[in-house]
Amino acid sequence: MLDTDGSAAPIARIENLRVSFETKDGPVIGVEDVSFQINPGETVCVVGESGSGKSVSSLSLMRLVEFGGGKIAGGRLIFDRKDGKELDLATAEQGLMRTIRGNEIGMIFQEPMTALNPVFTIGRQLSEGLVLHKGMSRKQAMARAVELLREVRIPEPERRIKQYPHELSGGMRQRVVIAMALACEPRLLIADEPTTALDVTIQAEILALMDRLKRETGTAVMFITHDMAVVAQMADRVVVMFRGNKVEEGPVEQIFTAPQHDYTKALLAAVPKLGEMTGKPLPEPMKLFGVDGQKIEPIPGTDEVLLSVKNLTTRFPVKGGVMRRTVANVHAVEDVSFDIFKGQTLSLVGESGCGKSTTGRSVLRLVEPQEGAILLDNKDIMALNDRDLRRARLDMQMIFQDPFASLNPQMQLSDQVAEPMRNFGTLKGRAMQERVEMLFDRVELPRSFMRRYPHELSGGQRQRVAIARALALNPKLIVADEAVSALDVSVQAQVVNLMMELQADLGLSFLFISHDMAVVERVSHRVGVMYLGRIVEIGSRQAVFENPQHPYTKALMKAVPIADPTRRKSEHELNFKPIPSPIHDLDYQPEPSVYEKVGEDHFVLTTDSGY
Amino acid sequence: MPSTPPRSQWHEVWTQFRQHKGAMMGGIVFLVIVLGVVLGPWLWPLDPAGIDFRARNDGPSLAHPFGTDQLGRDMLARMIDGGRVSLSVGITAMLLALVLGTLVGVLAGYFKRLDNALMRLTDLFLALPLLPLLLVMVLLFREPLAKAFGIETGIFILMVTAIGITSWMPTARIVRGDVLALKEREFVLAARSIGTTNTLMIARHILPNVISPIVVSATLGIANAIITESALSFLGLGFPPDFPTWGRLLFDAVDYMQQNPERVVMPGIAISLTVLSVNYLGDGLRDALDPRIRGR
Amino acid sequence: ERGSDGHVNIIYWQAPSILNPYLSGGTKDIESSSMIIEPLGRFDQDGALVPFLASEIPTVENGGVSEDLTTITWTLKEGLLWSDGTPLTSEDVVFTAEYCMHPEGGCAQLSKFDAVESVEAIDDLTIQVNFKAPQPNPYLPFMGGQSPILQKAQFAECLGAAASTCTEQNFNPIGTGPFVVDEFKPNDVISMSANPNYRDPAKPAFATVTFKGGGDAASAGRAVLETGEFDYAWNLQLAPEVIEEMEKGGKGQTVAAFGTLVERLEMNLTDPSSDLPADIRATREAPHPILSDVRVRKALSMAIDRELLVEIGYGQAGRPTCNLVPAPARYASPNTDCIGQDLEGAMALLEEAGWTDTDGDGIRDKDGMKLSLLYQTSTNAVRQNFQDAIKAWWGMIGVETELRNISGSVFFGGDAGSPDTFQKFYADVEMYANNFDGTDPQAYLSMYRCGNEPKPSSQWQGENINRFCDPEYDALLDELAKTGELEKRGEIAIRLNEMLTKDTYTIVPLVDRGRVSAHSNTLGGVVLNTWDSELWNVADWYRIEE
Amino acid sequence: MLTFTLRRLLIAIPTLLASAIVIFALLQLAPGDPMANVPLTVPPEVKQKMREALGLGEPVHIQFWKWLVQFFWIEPQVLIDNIFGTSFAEGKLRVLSWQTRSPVMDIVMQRMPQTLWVVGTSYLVGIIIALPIGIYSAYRQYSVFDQAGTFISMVGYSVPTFFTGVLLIVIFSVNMPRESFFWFPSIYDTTHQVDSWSAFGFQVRQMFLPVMVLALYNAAQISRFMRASMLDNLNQDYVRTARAKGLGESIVVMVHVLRNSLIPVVTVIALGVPQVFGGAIITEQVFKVNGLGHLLIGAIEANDLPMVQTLTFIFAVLIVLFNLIADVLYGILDPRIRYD
Ligand SMILES: Nc1ncnc2c1ncn2[C@@H]1O[C@H](COP(=O)(O)OP(=O)(O)OP(=O)(O)O)[C@@H](O)[C@H]1O
Ligand SMILES: Nc1ncnc2c1ncn2[C@@H]1O[C@H](COP(=O)(O)OP(=O)(O)OP(=O)(O)O)[C@@H](O)[C@H]1O
Ligand SMILES: [Mg+2]
Ligand SMILES: [Mg+2]
Repeated sequence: MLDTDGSAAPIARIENLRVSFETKDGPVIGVEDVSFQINPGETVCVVGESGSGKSVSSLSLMRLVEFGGGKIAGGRLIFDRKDGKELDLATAEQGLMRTIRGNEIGMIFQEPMTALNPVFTIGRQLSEGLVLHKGMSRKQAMARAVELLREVRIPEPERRIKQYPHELSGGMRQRVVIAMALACEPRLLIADEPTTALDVTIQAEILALMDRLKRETGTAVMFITHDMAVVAQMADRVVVMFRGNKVEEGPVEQIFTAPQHDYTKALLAAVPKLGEMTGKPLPEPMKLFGVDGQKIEPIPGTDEVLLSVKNLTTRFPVKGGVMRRTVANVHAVEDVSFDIFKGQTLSLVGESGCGKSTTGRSVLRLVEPQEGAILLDNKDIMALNDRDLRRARLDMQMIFQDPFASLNPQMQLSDQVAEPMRNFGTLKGRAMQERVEMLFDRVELPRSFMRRYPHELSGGQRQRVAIARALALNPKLIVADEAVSALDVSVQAQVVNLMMELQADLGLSFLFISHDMAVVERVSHRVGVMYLGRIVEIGSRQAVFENPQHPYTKALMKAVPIADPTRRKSEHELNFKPIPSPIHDLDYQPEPSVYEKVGEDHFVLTTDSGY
Repeated sequence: MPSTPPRSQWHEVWTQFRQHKGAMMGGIVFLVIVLGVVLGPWLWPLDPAGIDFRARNDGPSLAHPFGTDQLGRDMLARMIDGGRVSLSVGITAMLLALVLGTLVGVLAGYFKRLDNALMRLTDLFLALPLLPLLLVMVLLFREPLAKAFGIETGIFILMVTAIGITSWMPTARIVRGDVLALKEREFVLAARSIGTTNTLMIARHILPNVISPIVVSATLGIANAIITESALSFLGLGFPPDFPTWGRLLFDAVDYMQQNPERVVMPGIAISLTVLSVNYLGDGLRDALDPRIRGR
Repeated sequence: ERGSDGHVNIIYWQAPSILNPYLSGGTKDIESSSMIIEPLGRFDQDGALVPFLASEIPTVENGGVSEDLTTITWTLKEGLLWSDGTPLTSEDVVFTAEYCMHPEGGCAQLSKFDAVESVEAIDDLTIQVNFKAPQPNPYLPFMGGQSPILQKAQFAECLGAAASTCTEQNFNPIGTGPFVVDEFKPNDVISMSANPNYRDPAKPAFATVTFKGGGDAASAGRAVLETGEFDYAWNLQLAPEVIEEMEKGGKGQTVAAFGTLVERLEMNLTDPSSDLPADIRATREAPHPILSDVRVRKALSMAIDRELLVEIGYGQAGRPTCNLVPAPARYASPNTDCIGQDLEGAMALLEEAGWTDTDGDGIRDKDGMKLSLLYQTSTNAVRQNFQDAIKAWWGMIGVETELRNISGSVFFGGDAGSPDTFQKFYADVEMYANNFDGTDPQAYLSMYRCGNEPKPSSQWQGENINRFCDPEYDALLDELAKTGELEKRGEIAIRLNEMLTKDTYTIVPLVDRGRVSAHSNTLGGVVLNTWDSELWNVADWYRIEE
Repeated sequence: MLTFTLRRLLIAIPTLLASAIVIFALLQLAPGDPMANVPLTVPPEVKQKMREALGLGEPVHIQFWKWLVQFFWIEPQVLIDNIFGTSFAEGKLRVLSWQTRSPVMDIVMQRMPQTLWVVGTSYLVGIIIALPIGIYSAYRQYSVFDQAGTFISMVGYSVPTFFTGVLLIVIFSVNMPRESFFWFPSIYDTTHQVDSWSAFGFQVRQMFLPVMVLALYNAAQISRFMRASMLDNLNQDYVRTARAKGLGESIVVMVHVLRNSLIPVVTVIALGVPQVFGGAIITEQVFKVNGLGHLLIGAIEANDLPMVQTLTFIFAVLIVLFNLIADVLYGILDPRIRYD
């Protein structure tokens, strides 16, 4: 950390920022009144309720809200240019802004899928800024791009650089966006939820990278996150936002130890901590702050198998050359087997890009697996024709990792949530309407949002729409792919409780894919750990969490950050292991997965997983 | 914040549409044109076929605001009369082509199995020489249709079908191209995961997202249909020669461009105005369907 | 002096597709090739015969035509050379006959050789044509633009079925005319230059010619009269006021001349109703329910104001006529009965025929049948104006008219499968124009012979479009064929003409259509000729210096 | 994609064969007769003889077979002969036009230059002006520029070329003094050889009017599709990302948005290219360019079936080819589109 003596001018100062949006229900205030400053070499973490205006504030700082229909209705955004002159960004010309954006201020966007241009290779998108601001040649920029990808821990960057965004996993995309923001070594880095899609090991490495950057180049970081553990690890100062206002600001220790505002208190109280469930065999709902008389009972589930997956294998072709021929395969899921019991939750954790989402999608046959058997309630999903498959989806739903991409941009939210019911005719008319309203209430979205369109929401709000949609049908199985990662901890707690409540009441089963180990610990009956397309360890949560056997599981557990600013992990605790790639030549023949039983309901992969 | 209950999406689109200045202007102009040609005979009771040899090739005057033609017929009355045919043929044929084109395009783009067959069919239709095709259609169907529906309706059906089935192909290809890209979007996958049937998928998720090229096709299609109608009439495939239509009035007037410029200008303006107003209506619809564009 | 006047531009809005008139009957082809290849004699602007390659026109008087009208003997001018420098001999003439008369050649001018028994070369310059029977009009072969002389040396390989594969010959015929082909782009343009071996060393005045084809009459007229890009434009079929406006351009002027082309209404004497079975429909077995009555036909004719029609449609290029054969004077009937419009008379006639308006809807009816007619013609601006005007007049006498226009290529196409050909005549009234080649109307009048009507058994081929049938008429035709005396021939022809028009109103002539062409002010020597190719005297054309 | 292309090329063969049959059947069915242009003075018997000389007497399937052989077997040989000076095709019967009795392919080749000069140029000009107009109109939706562009292109599209062509002639050929720089010929000289700069200058002048007319028409259509498609993409999130990189608006729009908007435009353009070879019937007629469009319409009017069949078939080949190119381009433009 650079020595920030008081005299150093802040690099950016937000004063009484106010941003409004025009919607058809009249103007909506995105940010009401926010002021704070960011000093050189400092990390300011912005936390707060989902939808409180964090992203909008950061977009305002880039003067990008205008392109999304917003308007900076008031306030000043003072930016300190390198030459020491101050500039009010709120009134700067777009031409001038162009020389600042990407160059002096870098931004990591919240939703990486939609933030990337689908028709350009990631290499192309990465090198663009370099060519522009750093005056590099195409070739140099490409070389630098490979380097950047390596820095953000993407395996086989030379190959990935030629891939298109849709061919990457959620976490990889996010890392591409990070690399893009870091490319020109900006003086101010705005990171909007940069690690939600990353597993804890990679998250730790990314955080370390940002930390190093800060130290070495004096980059100031505005870090928006919901993960209080990350805040504890990263922040110098914390700004807490609530409903479009800043409610509290202070050094990180102060916020954690002596929160002032009620909301901050609630927030901290809701933070799930790893190890809270130690000793408890069954998951139970979280204690909610400020709610009295909450019943907290463990959820036993049943031991009837609902979903049984055997030897699932899914591969994607890698195209190359002008004629775009298949040159290799991505072995996204390789010989994976697991069972999910009725009324229980199986969590999948693992490194980013190891095939979790693909597993989830394969189970619903949203991607066609190469091999394997999938039995849902003894129905052979693999054997179904299109019509029966559709019927079968009445029983299984998915919450997509990237909620924005999974919502139709032209449909009102209420319609999107009602759509599953319309599809299957489960409810009609008034009843359907009521259920939609109920779902909105349950995921903590105001009913006034029902008429909005996806782009008018914050990241967390969109995610809740996606959750509501998945719940609409009362399915038997929900594949929840990073379903709660974009939510602030208090809403997260409510949504997690909602899911568990439904599980208890209706016997829902979840395939819960998450990077947040604390949440996983809280919700799961059983846990599978994936690495490079295979499940390396699977068993009851208690067994896996309290007695991890596989080296990767151990490393994972060790990397989990702790929500306590006094217990920061230092960089040397991390072991940067080179990450093997799942891309293999066409003639590659993988070995089958063989497991060793190490305890009752606890299996460890003995086949070489690459770790 | 007031929580107005959500209304149907189409209601929503309609509200949005009504706020669109261009669309409203276009709508008004279009309505005026339609009303003009429908109510015109009452407002301007001159007989469009009334020949007056003393008043041949007159310029605009009070008695004949748009002048007269080479037989001394009142051009305004002929414009009104012709507008009915041009508009109804133009709009119906355009709709037919649009529906056909969109249907083929969406089916081909969405269902991989149908793609090849439908696109080869499109290629075939594109390759067919228009004139012989029309001649054959007329040969085979004019008399039966005239018998079944009466001469005018019969010919109307024939013309509309002829224009429709010979102009859907570009729309089909364009729509297909867009659908190919669209169906790989994640929200389509998401919609499939919530059990959206193919039909609903097309209706709810695909069609609203390919509306822009369809709208453009519609505007271009209407102009195309109006002109094609007159071309067909010259070949003797269309309406009887004493049926004025805008395209035909325009064609007839080209030779008189130097002495009676108003005779080319008027039908030209009528066609252009119609197309422009439909274009703005289309723009409005497009914008209304795009939730990101608002307030303009 | 030859070639001294540089370049001349000619535009025809129909483009020539071949330069061999024997393989195409099209006017554009005949006229364009007339600059290159020549017949023995031509018709001049008055329809008189003038020798071209022949030294004189053979007649009975000068002994060239035998007394019994079975032979005609032509003598070539001396010293004539083909454009390639070889001499023209009687062998070439004999060969030309052989070429056209070959049964597999598909010669378009075959009818000119119908009566020919044989053609012999008497010596190098003398040719004798023997007819099968006495031939009152022996000037069919080798006369006029349709029947020029081909070079034997060039076309020897092109007899019969091979005719159509001789592309080079058909596109670049070697001729005796004032110009030779430099380049022929079919259906587009011909580039020509002066024939170095042309018989008159002072002619042609132009060194080169561009003969452009394509477009439409309006743009051709514009190019000559308004922009001055071209020197000569053929056949401006445009409304008179449009031509007038173009002439204001001041770059050129129009010329008009009359021939035998008559725009007429043909009355269908048979029933074209689609309710009839296909083999009966529009045949003599089903008489027309309305038009069989001559009074109706006459009334329809009386309702028409022909002078107005001329004014609307043709201006200086038309004149009202009541005759099918309007010229030459010898054959033209003096009848002008039909010229004045007589609506009252027409109505009276209809009343008399029993057609009254019983239900007061303005349309006459009889026995529950409305006096309603379908009136068809080909697509053409003037014809549509005529349709509209005539429909209005007929409306005034209580006749309802439905109009139909059909693209010319279908209407005149003669496809037995199409319901829209003029031969099939699936309408009550139809309008088109027709004329005859040369100056003798015998073949023309013979078209209306009983049995010559289009019918299913003849694949709808036939020239008696109205399905007219009168034994008296046929007998008179036979007499005409036997009569050689011109005076007498004239009388018979006039009689025949009147039987079709004035007596029966089977054919209702409307307008005697002249030809209007335009030439630029700087082009001299143009003599418009409707009896032969318009370009018949192109050798005499010259540039007027301004 | 290679396999896709190969497969498509293979499928193209039966497709084209089917097209050939359908076209042939259509032409047979269509009313009309090659004797339509022969004057009425020629008697029916003679016409019948002429028909027979054209080979019309033969049964339909034999006619078709002959055409197939001539087109696919003999014409390629002629081509080879022309290129290598061999004589494979000597004495073999080529596809002959009924109007001109000359080989159809020769005439087609003769018409190619003026068609490509005029129609091709106009298409290029159309695209070149349409794309910027479409892009800018979308970028500044409802600006004055957009409104003007909309107006001009809608009027340009809805007013038929038979009118605009004559209008331009009246303005630039009739009313403009002949000496003026702005005087342009109203009649295209197909015999003109471009062999010097001044000849090139003349060529440009004589192309000017028809090219203008056609370009306006083409541009109108393409620019509308361009605009619509751009509008769909301008508000996407990745555009925001591109801006966040500090890219200039021109790059943001011209690279990021444009690439995503190209699919409909590529489709429209690919659809139009065969029509370039098909010529522009009305404009060619108005300016007497006498290109392929004129050839086709003339052949149809004269019922010159071998000519119509051959021309139409060539168009069919081009259509299949360019649609294939468009399909391949889709895959390149948008990597998400899969073809296997
Ligand atoms: N284009 C828009 N139109 C209307 N309202 C908008 C728009 N964009 C954002 N908002 C509203 O502005 C508020 C702030 O949104 P913002 O995206 O800043 O939230 P956030 O703090 O980033 O939340 P999250 O943590 O869920 O991402 C939200 O209530 C959102 O609904
Ligand atoms: N459509 C596709 N085409 C090609 N490769 C793909 C495609 N989808 C996924 N992959 C590859 O499959 C692998 C697994 O991806 P997946 O999305 O399942 O990872 P994940 O475990 O969900 O990771 P994350 O936690 O980062 O979301 C990755 O290497 C990815 O690049
Ligand atoms: Mg946000
Ligand atoms: Mg994932």
